[in-house]
Amino acid sequence: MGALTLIVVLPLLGFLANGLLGNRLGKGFVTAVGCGLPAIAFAVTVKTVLALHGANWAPISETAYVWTMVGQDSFEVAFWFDRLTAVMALIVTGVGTLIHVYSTGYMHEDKSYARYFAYLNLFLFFMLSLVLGRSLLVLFVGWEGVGLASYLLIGFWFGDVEKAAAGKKAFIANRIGDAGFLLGMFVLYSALGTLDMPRINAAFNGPLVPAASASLVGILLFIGATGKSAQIPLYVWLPDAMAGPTPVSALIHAATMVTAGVYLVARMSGIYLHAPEASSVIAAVGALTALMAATIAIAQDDIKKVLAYSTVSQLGFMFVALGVGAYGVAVFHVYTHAFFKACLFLGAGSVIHAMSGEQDIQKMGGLARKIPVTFATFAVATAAIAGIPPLAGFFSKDEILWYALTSERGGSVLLFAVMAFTALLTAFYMFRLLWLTFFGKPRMGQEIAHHIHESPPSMTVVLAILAVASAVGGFFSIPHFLEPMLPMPVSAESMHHWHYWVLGGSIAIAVAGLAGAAWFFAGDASRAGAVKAAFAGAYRVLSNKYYVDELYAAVIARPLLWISDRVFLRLGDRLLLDGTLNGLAALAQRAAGRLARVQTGSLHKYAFMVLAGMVASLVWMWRHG
Amino acid sequence: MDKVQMLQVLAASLFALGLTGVIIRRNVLVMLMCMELMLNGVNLSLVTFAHTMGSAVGAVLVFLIFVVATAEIAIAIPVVLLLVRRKRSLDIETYTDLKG
Amino acid sequence: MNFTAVSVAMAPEHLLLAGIVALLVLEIASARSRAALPIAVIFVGAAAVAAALLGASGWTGSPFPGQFVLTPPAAFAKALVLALAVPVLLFSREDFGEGDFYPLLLASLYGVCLLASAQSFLTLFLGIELMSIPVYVLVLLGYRRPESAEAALKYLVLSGTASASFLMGASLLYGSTGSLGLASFGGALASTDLLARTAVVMVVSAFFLKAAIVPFHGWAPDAYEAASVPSTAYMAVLVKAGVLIAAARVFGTAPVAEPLAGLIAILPIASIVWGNLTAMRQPGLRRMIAYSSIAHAGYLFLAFLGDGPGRFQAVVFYLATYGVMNLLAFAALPAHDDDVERDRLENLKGLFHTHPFAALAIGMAMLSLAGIPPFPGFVGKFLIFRNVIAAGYTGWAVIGLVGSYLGIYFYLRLIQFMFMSPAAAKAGHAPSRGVAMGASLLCLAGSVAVAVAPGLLLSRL
Amino acid sequence: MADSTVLSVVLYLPVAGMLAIAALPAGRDGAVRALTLALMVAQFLLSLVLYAHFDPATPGLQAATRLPWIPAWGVSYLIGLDGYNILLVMLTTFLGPLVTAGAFTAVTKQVKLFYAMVLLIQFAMLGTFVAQDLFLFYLFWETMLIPMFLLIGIWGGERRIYATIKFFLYTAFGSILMLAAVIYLAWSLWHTTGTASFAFADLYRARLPLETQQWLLAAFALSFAIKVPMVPLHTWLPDAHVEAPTAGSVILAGVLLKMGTYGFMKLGFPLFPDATRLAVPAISILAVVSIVYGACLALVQTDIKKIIAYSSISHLGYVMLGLASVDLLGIQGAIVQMVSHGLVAAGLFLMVGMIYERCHTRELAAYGGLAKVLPVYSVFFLVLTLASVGLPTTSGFTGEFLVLLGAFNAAWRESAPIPVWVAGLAVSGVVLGALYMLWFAQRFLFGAERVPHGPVPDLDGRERAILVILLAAVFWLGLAPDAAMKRTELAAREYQELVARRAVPAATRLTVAAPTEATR
Amino acid sequence: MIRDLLANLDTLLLWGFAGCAFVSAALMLVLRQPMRVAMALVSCMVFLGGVYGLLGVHFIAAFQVLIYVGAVMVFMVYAIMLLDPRDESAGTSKYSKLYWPGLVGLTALAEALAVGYWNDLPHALRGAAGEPFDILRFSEAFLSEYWLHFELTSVLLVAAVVAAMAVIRENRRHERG
Repeated sequence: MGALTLIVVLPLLGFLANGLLGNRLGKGFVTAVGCGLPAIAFAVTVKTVLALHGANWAPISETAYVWTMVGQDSFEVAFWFDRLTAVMALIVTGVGTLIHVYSTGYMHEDKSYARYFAYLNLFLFFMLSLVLGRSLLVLFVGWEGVGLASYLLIGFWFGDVEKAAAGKKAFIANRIGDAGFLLGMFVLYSALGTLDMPRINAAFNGPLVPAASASLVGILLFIGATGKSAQIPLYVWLPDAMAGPTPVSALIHAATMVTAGVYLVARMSGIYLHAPEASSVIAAVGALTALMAATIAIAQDDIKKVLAYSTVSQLGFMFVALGVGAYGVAVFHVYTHAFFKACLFLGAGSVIHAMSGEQDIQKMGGLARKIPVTFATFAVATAAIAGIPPLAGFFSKDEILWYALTSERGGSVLLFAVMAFTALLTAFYMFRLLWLTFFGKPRMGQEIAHHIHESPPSMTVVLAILAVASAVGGFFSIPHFLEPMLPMPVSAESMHHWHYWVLGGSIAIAVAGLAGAAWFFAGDASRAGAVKAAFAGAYRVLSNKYYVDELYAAVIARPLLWISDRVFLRLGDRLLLDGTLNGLAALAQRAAGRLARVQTGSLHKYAFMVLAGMVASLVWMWRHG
Repeated sequence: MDKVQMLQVLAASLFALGLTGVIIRRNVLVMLMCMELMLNGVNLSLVTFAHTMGSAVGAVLVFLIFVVATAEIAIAIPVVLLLVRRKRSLDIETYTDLKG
Repeated sequence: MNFTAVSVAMAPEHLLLAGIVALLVLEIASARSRAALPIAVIFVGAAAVAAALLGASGWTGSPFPGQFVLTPPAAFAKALVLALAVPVLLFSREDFGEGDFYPLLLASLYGVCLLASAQSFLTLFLGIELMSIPVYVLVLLGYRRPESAEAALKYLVLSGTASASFLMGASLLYGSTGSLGLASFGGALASTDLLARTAVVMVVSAFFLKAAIVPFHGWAPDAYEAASVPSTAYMAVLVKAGVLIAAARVFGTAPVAEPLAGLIAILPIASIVWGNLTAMRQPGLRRMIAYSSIAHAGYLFLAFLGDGPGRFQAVVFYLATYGVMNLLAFAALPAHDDDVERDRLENLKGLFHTHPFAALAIGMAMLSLAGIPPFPGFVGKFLIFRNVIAAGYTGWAVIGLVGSYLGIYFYLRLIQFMFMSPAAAKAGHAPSRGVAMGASLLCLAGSVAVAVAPGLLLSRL
Repeated sequence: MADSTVLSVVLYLPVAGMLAIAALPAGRDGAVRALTLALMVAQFLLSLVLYAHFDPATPGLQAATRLPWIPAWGVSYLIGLDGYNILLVMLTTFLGPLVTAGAFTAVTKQVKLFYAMVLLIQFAMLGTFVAQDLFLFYLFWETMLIPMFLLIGIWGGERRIYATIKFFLYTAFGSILMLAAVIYLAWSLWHTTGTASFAFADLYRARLPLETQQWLLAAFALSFAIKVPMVPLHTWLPDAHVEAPTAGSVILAGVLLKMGTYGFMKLGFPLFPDATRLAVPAISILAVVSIVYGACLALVQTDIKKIIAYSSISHLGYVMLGLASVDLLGIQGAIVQMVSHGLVAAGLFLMVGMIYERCHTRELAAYGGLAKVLPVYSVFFLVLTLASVGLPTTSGFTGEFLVLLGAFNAAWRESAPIPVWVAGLAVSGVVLGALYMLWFAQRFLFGAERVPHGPVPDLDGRERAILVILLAAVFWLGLAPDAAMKRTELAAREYQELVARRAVPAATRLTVAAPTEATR
Repeated sequence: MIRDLLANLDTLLLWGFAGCAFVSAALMLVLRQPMRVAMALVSCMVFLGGVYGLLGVHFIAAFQVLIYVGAVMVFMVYAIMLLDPRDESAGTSKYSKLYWPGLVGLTALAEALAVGYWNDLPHALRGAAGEPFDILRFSEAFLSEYWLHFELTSVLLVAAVVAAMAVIRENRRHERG
């Protein structure tokens, strides 16, 4: 078994071991397997990256086995390791391992400890298939698989109807995206006869133009990405997905799975390079999503919801980068985002842990002193996401803003303006979160306040590591690293002199956001209350998330059910089809009754029938044959 | 209308009259006699043809019909007897217990 | 006249005659004897074996030229009919331990055998009458219910009408062709003059009447219902067989052309539809089988549309499959003190719980009659519709098949009653008894044989 | 033992079993169960030999037995394995023991008859698959109805009589017209080529005018489409499923429904290629309508079994789409989808049966939160649900994916036999499938605990064993379908070639006009 | 004149007998009393016998009168005398509800049958009386060529006797209860 296969399979073994035997062998075993195997996978990944480096970054390919051969068409389970894979695989295994470790503390009390780790390992398995897969098919397997793991983990505490429903919602939203993805794959396959990604990219960049329209394929694949990466219109599942255990939110719904869409587009950049229309759509959707989610995040009070909308918003940033052709930058943001968002979520987990499960930030406050490690790490991560230099988020976000303005592949002032405004909002709501949680007067009840305590080392150590990564991660320039395979878009010549203005602007935005939040929420947050009261209508719209869920229910879900029930079931099946059948049966019965009444028992009648039959036959026979 | 034609028409008429009698007469015994009438029509037809062709086979059949008709009547009469025992009626319309 | 030839050719008939004589002697010698059944079975069995041997030996001959001819297919048809009579005799034990049942049945069988060999209208007429006259009495024999006599009378009168019609046709044919040989009928089929056509109609009407084709079917449900179970079985299977064999003899191998083809398609199809629909609402098994047999007569007559050479084969084969399964149903029907209650469908509810073997046997019989594979009824139906389609009457075949579809329901209904309902509270059927059981096993064996190796029988007809 | 002998043994073991059961004295229910299970297991093991010996590289029949049967009509007794039926035969023998074991506790009345019927239907189903002679095929095809009629009618639910008669009459109607077509077809073969034969291989050689092909295809298609069932001929299925006992549902969903699609693949389409090519757009549209309509209806059901029943309609729509695509991928996908649906739907029905045995209701609203109370049950159920949804690594994915891929290939071709929008719409089934199955699973497994007649025990060893075996097959086909698909590939190619060929006699097209009018 | 008449006397008589037979037959449908109907049938048969005689088939005429009228009608008359007194249905209509349909049917059937002879009676047959045959030829044929039927009729008669006996036995059983 090759190294690549090993990376993928290791977590699977963990899933099988914990899933089948976990309950019998005890927590020690579960922990060892659950954390150990991802750690080994991480180690193997590092080793592979080193090997890749040694081989002068020539991609490694490895075929595990042939899934099926149909005629000449071979569908192989094959893995591929290049620079992009290296980045993603390191994030997945690295952050993944950390979150596993964190979970040993967070989930310590849970009855379904083994099940939890089994699911988490399952997720890693699928995520690694997604990242390492060489063909779209394997990628799709991972793609669907992470959706499954996400479904299982969101609904982990399934006793609660809402949590189970959230899992279902996530799965179905993902499925809608997957349908688009499938369509994209089918079109590609029909046109090119292969699902092998390197070959597809090569085909689109080759001399012969493929039969399929790159824009069509691009948009279809992007539909898939909107599902997984929570973009308009399919983003609605992600905030609800926070119903799962917090480490799950950190790993799946912030650091790794939701970035799969970004990865997909970056991976298929060969197509998007030839699909300007699709790219424009991506940029527009990304910008809109980023803005919309950021505005919603301002008005949320649930700590995880805020982070969730911030995730959606950040994903929007990444898609803007993809839309303007800065694929490396998008991956860069994935990379930095993985650190700080994981850190934020885990920090939030630590807060919730401390607050005995309370998630409403309006009922927190003044926690900074009580849980200092959590506070420190949370603060670093918040600064990173807000784009305070020289933290990681600053670098990636700055580059996104730059290319949004200048890229010759769709950069524009409008795009830049929207993104800059969104960045401002980001800084604002993140600092709002920080302020309401850690500063000001404690607003929780006595009982809870009494119980507040710092988390165990297994959690705080992880937080610290992630905080450090969030702080210094930005110095490793991913775009530069990826440039040999994902070249940067050309910046418009005329814009070059704006470079430092943009740089300064983004710093100013971050600081302005910080200051604004500090001003509004200082003390008893009375200023914020006043604004809230002044714009009550707008606030209601925002806190209700623009009523999008309600809109979907009214426009899609209810009509679908209505048609299925009234038209298909009642009218179609029962009335038309069964009605016709039962009607025919009744007709036959009635005819039988009529015919039976002919048989009156009267010999006269029988004889007359004979006579009539004879006469009719004779007359019939006069016809000339 | 020549002789043979006339006799054939008569034969057909007797046949039809017989069948009609079965249909319209209610008395069982009359019905039985009407059956005989039908056979008489057949006989006439056969004899006429046998006569015109000078072949004996038609006459042989007529002879067989005599025998068979007698046999049928011989069975029919006791059956009617059985019937009348029960219902005390020769009216066939009263014998409609079997139907449906 | 070659007496050897006569005694060989007519061996089955003579064995039957010997049986009749033996039974009469027995009756004179001792008023009540249990030996009647074995004697009847032995003679009928011997006749069947003789016929089968004659057929197997390939003996062909016409001891009475132009009147009586024996060919291997005819011999096999006789063997088949006689073999079918054996179970009837066996399960008649419940109803007729002694008495006139056996000589009458043998006499009637004599007529059926005669029909298979008839070569002239004279022989055919005598065969039909010989077959029918004892049956009028069989209908009321035992006189278990007052309606029997009514049924017998209806049968007698309408049957007499059929005879008259048949003779009228024969007479007109005689006038048209100067012959009373059956071959003249084949010629008349192709003739366009009205006399011949009229003759054909009268003959065909007679067969329709005897076989109970709509609208000539009035007598059948009443007669079948009122007769005792063995008599009904005999009528439904053997009398029908006799009539159809006679019709097949009359039609010979001559092709059927318009307008007769239309008549032979429309009325049988009407019978199929009428019989199948009306059977749905019947409360008793015998009456239901009566309507079913009206439908089956329809299938049988459709076979006459097929090309001539295959006609006799198709008819006889269908009769074999139809007969054996019909007899199975009657043989398996458990005995009961009250003849009317015996076959009321209400009383058959839950029969599987009390008489599992009987229920299974009747169920199989019903499915076979419905033409559901793998039961032999299907093969028979297949053969008939194959011939009809091969003759080019695809449209009629399709209509006929759809008509046959209508019949499935009432067969299923009986199965539903027997298997899917709780046992009727006061059914009161007696436990299945040895001889009747033997009869059903015989039928079962026969039907398995026909289903597994239909080719064996087909190749001999 | 030669393979042909093994095949005969596999085919006739159930008959022997029936006779043996009949010979057992009454009241020995335990012995009946054990005997049936032993026979079924033996049958499956023997069929494994056939599977192992099956040579994927040999075209045509393997392990064939040919005997003259009714020489006068050209009917022969011809059975054998080929790429078309090998997987379905395996599916049938595989499900046999599971059905048998699954009914151990569920069926307590008339046990002898029950297992006799299970064996009979096993025989008939296997016979239908291995028959290579149209007459024989029809014989087995119809024979299937009888045991199923009794299974539903005797051991079914409240409205069992209505359901079973509807089932029988519905399917019998198609069969009647098919019978006419069978006869006509064989006659035409004899008429045009002088060959009196019902063997499939010979019938493929019949050269029929286009109009005749269309009529015959219509008759065959009606019969097969009812069996599949394709919308709008499907209303018998929900009733039959709901009222059938578990074993009946499992057999119905597991194998019986495949008869229709198998019929299309083996007979309907290849026999009448010219008509088929004309009909492909219509067939594909109907297939997609089935997918969507079935899924929508599954969405609004309140009876657990009905949900699965309608999901079957939807899933078999994929099979039809794959067959209509006449694309190698699509055909292979259709075959896999048949097997996959056989496994998954069978599993789901088994599980519904298990819960019904415990709680005595199939009303979805009565249940909730089973995952807490019956964790093992829930895990199995969830996995089967996901397999039904077509999640990758399960067999459902292999089938659906390949079918859709094939459909797109067909839609993308120059002549475009399948409209692109149809192929596109088919993908919506993926979403709808997830919608109803997850909605179902959520209401059933999650949320507040509601267990009618609870508390009830979780799955016992027997039930777990059944499900583990089933799931092993599901994952095997999802993860490594190649070995199985190798065996069907030549058949899929043959199907493709048969449907692609021109069978209209060019010269005789006008002269040999078959009589199709009602009278002549 | 008289010679002409005498020459055509055969024909006239034939027509006369035929007409009388027809009238007698028609009367059968009209007369109420079964005994009178029987008498009408007898007269019809006798007239037909006359026709046969005129056609030269004397022995059939004789059989007709002797056997047919003798045997059959004796049966009938016996039955009428036995049963008629027991009939309590007297007073009801003598016709069934199908009176008019029956009459329509009568005309239809008679015409439908007659259509057959009207045009297509082979010309060789029309009025061309062939060699009349006598009892000798008939007996010869009957006892040689049709010997089979002789046997068959005897079987038939045996069967009929057994059958009749059986019915009578049922009658007796019925009487006993």
